[in-house]
Amino acid sequence: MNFSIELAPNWKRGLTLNHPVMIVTPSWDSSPVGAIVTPPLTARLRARAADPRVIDLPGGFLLNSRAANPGVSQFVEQHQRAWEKSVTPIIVALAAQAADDWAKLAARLERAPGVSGIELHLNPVVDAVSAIQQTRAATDLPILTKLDLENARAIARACLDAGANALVISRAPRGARVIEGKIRRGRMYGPFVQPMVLNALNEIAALKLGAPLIACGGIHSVEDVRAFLSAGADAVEIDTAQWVDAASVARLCEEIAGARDD
Amino acid sequence: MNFSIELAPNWKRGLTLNHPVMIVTPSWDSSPVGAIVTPPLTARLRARAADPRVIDLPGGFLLNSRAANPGVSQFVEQHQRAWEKSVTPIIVALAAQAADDWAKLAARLERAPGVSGIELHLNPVVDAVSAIQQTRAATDLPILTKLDLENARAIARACLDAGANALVISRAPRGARVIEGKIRRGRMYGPFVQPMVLNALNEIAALKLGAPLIACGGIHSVEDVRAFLSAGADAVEIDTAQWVDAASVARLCEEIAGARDD
Amino acid sequence: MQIQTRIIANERLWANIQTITVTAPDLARTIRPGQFVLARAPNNFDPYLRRVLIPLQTRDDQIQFAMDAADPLVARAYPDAILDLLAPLGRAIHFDSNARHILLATDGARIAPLIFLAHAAIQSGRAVVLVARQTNASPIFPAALLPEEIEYHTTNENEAWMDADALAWADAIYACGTRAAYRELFDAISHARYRVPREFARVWMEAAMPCGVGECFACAIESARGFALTCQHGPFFDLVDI
Amino acid sequence: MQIQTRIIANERLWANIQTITVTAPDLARTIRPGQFVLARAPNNFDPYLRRVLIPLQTRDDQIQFAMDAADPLVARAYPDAILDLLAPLGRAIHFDSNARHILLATDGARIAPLIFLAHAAIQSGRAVVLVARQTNASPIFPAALLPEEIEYHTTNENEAWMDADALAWADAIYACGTRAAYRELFDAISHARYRVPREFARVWMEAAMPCGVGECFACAIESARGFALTCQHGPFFDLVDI
Ligand SMILES: Cc1cc2nc3c(=O)[nH]c(=O)nc-3n(C[C@H](O)[C@H](O)[C@H](O)COP(=O)(O)OP(=O)(O)OC[C@H]3O[C@@H](n4cnc5c(N)ncnc54)[C@H](O)[C@@H]3O)c2cc1C
Ligand SMILES: Cc1cc2nc3c(=O)[nH]c(=O)nc-3n(C[C@H](O)[C@H](O)[C@H](O)COP(=O)(O)OP(=O)(O)OC[C@H]3O[C@@H](n4cnc5c(N)ncnc54)[C@H](O)[C@@H]3O)c2cc1C
Ligand SMILES: Cc1cc2nc3c(=O)[nH]c(=O)nc-3n(C[C@H](O)[C@H](O)[C@H](O)COP(=O)(O)O)c2cc1C
Ligand SMILES: Cc1cc2nc3c(=O)[nH]c(=O)nc-3n(C[C@H](O)[C@H](O)[C@H](O)COP(=O)(O)O)c2cc1C
Ligand code: FES
Ligand code: FES
Repeated sequence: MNFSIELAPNWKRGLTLNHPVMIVTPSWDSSPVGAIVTPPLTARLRARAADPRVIDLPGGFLLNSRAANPGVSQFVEQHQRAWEKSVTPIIVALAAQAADDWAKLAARLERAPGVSGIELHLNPVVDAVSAIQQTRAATDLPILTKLDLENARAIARACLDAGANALVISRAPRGARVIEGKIRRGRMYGPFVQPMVLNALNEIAALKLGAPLIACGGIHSVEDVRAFLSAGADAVEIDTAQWVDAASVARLCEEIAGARDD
Repeated sequence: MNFSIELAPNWKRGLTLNHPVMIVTPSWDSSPVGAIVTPPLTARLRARAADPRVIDLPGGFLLNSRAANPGVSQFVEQHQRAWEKSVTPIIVALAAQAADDWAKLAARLERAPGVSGIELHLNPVVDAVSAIQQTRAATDLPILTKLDLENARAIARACLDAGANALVISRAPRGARVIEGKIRRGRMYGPFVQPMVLNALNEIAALKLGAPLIACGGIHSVEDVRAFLSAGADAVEIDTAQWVDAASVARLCEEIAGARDD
Repeated sequence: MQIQTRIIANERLWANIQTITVTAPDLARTIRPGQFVLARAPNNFDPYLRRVLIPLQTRDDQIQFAMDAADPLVARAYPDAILDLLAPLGRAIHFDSNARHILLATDGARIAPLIFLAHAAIQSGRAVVLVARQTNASPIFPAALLPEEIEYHTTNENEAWMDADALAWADAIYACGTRAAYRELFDAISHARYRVPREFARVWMEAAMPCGVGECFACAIESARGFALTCQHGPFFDLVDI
Repeated sequence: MQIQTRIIANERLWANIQTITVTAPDLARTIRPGQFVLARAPNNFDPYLRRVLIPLQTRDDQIQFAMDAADPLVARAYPDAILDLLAPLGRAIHFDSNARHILLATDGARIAPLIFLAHAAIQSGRAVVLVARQTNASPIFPAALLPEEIEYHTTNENEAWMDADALAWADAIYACGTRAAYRELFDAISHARYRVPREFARVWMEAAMPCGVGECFACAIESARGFALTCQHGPFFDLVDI
């Protein structure tokens, strides 16, 4: 039996996963993953944040959010060879530096070979509807929208109405610490995030919006994956867990892939 | 020098703290605390939640939120002797079981000797303005309102306009876990909560609403207290840290009290 | 009382019961059967909450505690490390001077709270019978790990937990098991002795106890006498109140 | 490569430098100066992120690493426990065969990355001079803890980090210090040798490295050659690129 998962049902271009575990990574991944999601790319190179960028917490960490990336074009050029050959769907994540970036970013991916979908990183200060409409006008690629915990439930339906094919719940929660007298803002990663995401995802599932839901945040184990699937998620995204225990994430993928193949 | 802190400035009944550390406890506390805040009491006895009530997390825990309390009248009767003699201000926290509970709860405290203030536990599904107006109509006691992270910034000004004297940022974030196939909802406690609270508090401080701000969530050390004061808090509330290290919370109070007395 | 103790040993006793031995002179003198301690490794928040440790025996300055072997604290409690204890917590058991025959009963693996009690009963010259019923989930506690003065009976899931003779013999009963087992015990006593007198049978109520000192109300139970806290009014409760 | 190693020892070396020794036969053979490992205690999320460990020396199957004594992992790395390593990470240093005079320089307490390098240089028959400048924050590393083949010079904050003679003597320089110290080094070399040749001086860039494998970009630095990652292109970078 093979439960394939469709993240863009009823859309002209499908986005079909062999199994529900999506891995966020800028590099290639040889384990049997359902899809690969890139780090969010911006139109132009994004310089690194001031130090300290990583602030330890018990059970996780705070990462100064102005994370660096080389810009969408350089990143695409560097990876398109691998992407063309990939049987695993590649989903490129995008973040805007200006309100009208979205169309440009989407257009750049429309001509990139091997890209199967787009993930938009929104936040409560971004006009989500406009971002999705711009992207939709520029590409037929399936669009996932990754939302913040604080307003995910409030804007979920509007995102779908604007043309998103699926919702990712959620971006990492925002936090801040005072370090040497200065406020350092960032987003928060680690297992403690997970119950907040599960609660929000389950509440959004109860809205029965009819679109696939992808859970993201603090997932570390097969039990975590199963908990999210039982709480209403169609798929999950895993990022941070790879940093602390890549071997166990690989095992997790194999176990989930195996269960699907039985 | 003695920096006393006024939590109800320009109001007919003041609420003056000797120092900015408020401790949440249902029992008496002999350390030099700025104020004692009770657990939130409801109009009628509130039965315990189903098991499991406490779910461990790395860096904290999820507590099934339907926490038990004996009801406001029994609690007040049990403690009023101690409260009458207390030089430390006693703030009674209240939560509603029905939309029109607030006036009754406030009226019960209006005639309780030794009560210096009220803390209302609101949440996004409660009509905050109505809750505060009901309370205000029933008592002249200073009113603190404890808000959820998700909507604190959005409703902060409306709470003050409705008659609140100060804001407590924030209630513990909501989360859920799947335990033996069932979704268990609750609120989350531990040091990981703190950066989320600090970020929200600092953003609310930037609104310059002119009312005292009390930080609450994940505070464990003197450094934490100082960080919140520097980020815009006038006072802080500490609860969970007492469970894991009561001795260090007592030391923290002494150190803050000492610094204020210098 | 919050005290810093040094860990002497961390060993598996049997099945999923781990033992942790610490040096704590004052506590070793004052802790009583029925009481427990809450422990945490200092400077570490994983696990965050304190864990319940149940005393098994004391020797000179040392106390040996039992805890769940699967608990993450076990991996942190290595010899020579510091363990931060909140202790003693809970209500101590005092034997009535007329109670010469002590019947202890366990259903499944939850035997730890009875062992310290057994030592105390034996030391005060009382006769002790322990009845252990094997469940699906757990084998029988090995007799070799018990003081030899105890008369040890075992039964299995298809049999009654305690027979009428044992119940008739006993001056006081202390039991560890599930709520269902306590109901069964209540019925058995009613049957054997016609009524269940107050202060005759006491049962250990299992509960998560995050604070241990009546602050968090997370251990609240509904007792026949109203709102009660396991950490303060228990963990042993009078069977008639449950 | 993610490997499970057993901890042999956990000792304070000096000041805030802690050493952790593990058994790791393959790694002990393959790890090279310039490289590092990321470590965590399995089954514990406090601390959550892996920590940077810097090799000091290898002996048979064992490797001794240095780490910050204040790091919470130190309390978790007790003898006999398992340490989960991601290793080897970072770019290895290979001495140019013409480079016979190796000048090592440290400003303050950051000396660990130079020690393994010193051992390798000495073993390959090179002459090694180490210059340590005392800062307000840190005293001078004790000579007794260094291989005796090293010629050891110390200076203080009011003096130049390296004098022109040392710079003229050196075929290659490896330095550990602050960015300000690296600027000073750049100026001193320019002054002493008129220009700073590529592949002459390499400096250790301190950075938080959460993933170690180029995935998180948290260790990104702006190098003269563009977007670079400390964990992949460093931690030793060519001074002319910084
Ligand atoms: C390797 C790598 C992997 C990465 N992976 C991811 C990833 O998987 N997912 C991801 O999201 N990012 C990731 N990033 C980070 C990414 O590059 C961007 O930093 C990220 O998308 C944030 O973009 P943003 O502008 O929406 O920033 P935000 O973090 O949303 O913040 C930008 C600004 O908006 C404001 N803001 C945002 N939300 C609010 C609010 N609720 N209230 C008030 N103000 C607000 C803040 O003031 C902030 O300064 C990654 C980066 C790299 C290099
Ligand atoms: C010793 C003790 C100490 C305590 N200390 C405190 C304390 O200091 N502070 C405290 O707040 N409580 C405390 N409690 C718990 C308290 O008794 C109540 O459980 C608490 O106030 C929650 O009340 P609530 O009805 O607002 O519940 P909530 O936890 O807010 O939830 C009630 C219901 O409202 C719904 N809801 C709430 N928010 C949302 C949302 N954003 N979206 C959708 N649905 C929502 C949920 O479905 C939930 O079922 C304590 C209890 C005890 C016994
Ligand atoms: C290195 C790294 C940097 C990230 N930076 C950001 C960021 O700046 N803003 C953001 O919203 N999410 C960021 N993320 C978010 C992740 O993709 C994902 O949403 C998040 O990590 C939650 O899932 P996880 O717990 O599996 O990592 C980052 C993740 C990683 C690993
Ligand atoms: C035992 C206990 C139960 C609590 N129950 C709830 C609750 O059900 N709902 C809630 O919003 N806050 C609850 N709180 C919240 C606290 O008063 C306080 O807002 C929170 O603990 C954050 O501060 P802290 O990190 O210092 O504990 C509870 C706190 C404790 C200690
Ligand atoms: S354990 Fe907290 S009240 Fe009993
Ligand atoms: S440490 Fe993650 S990219 Fe370098």
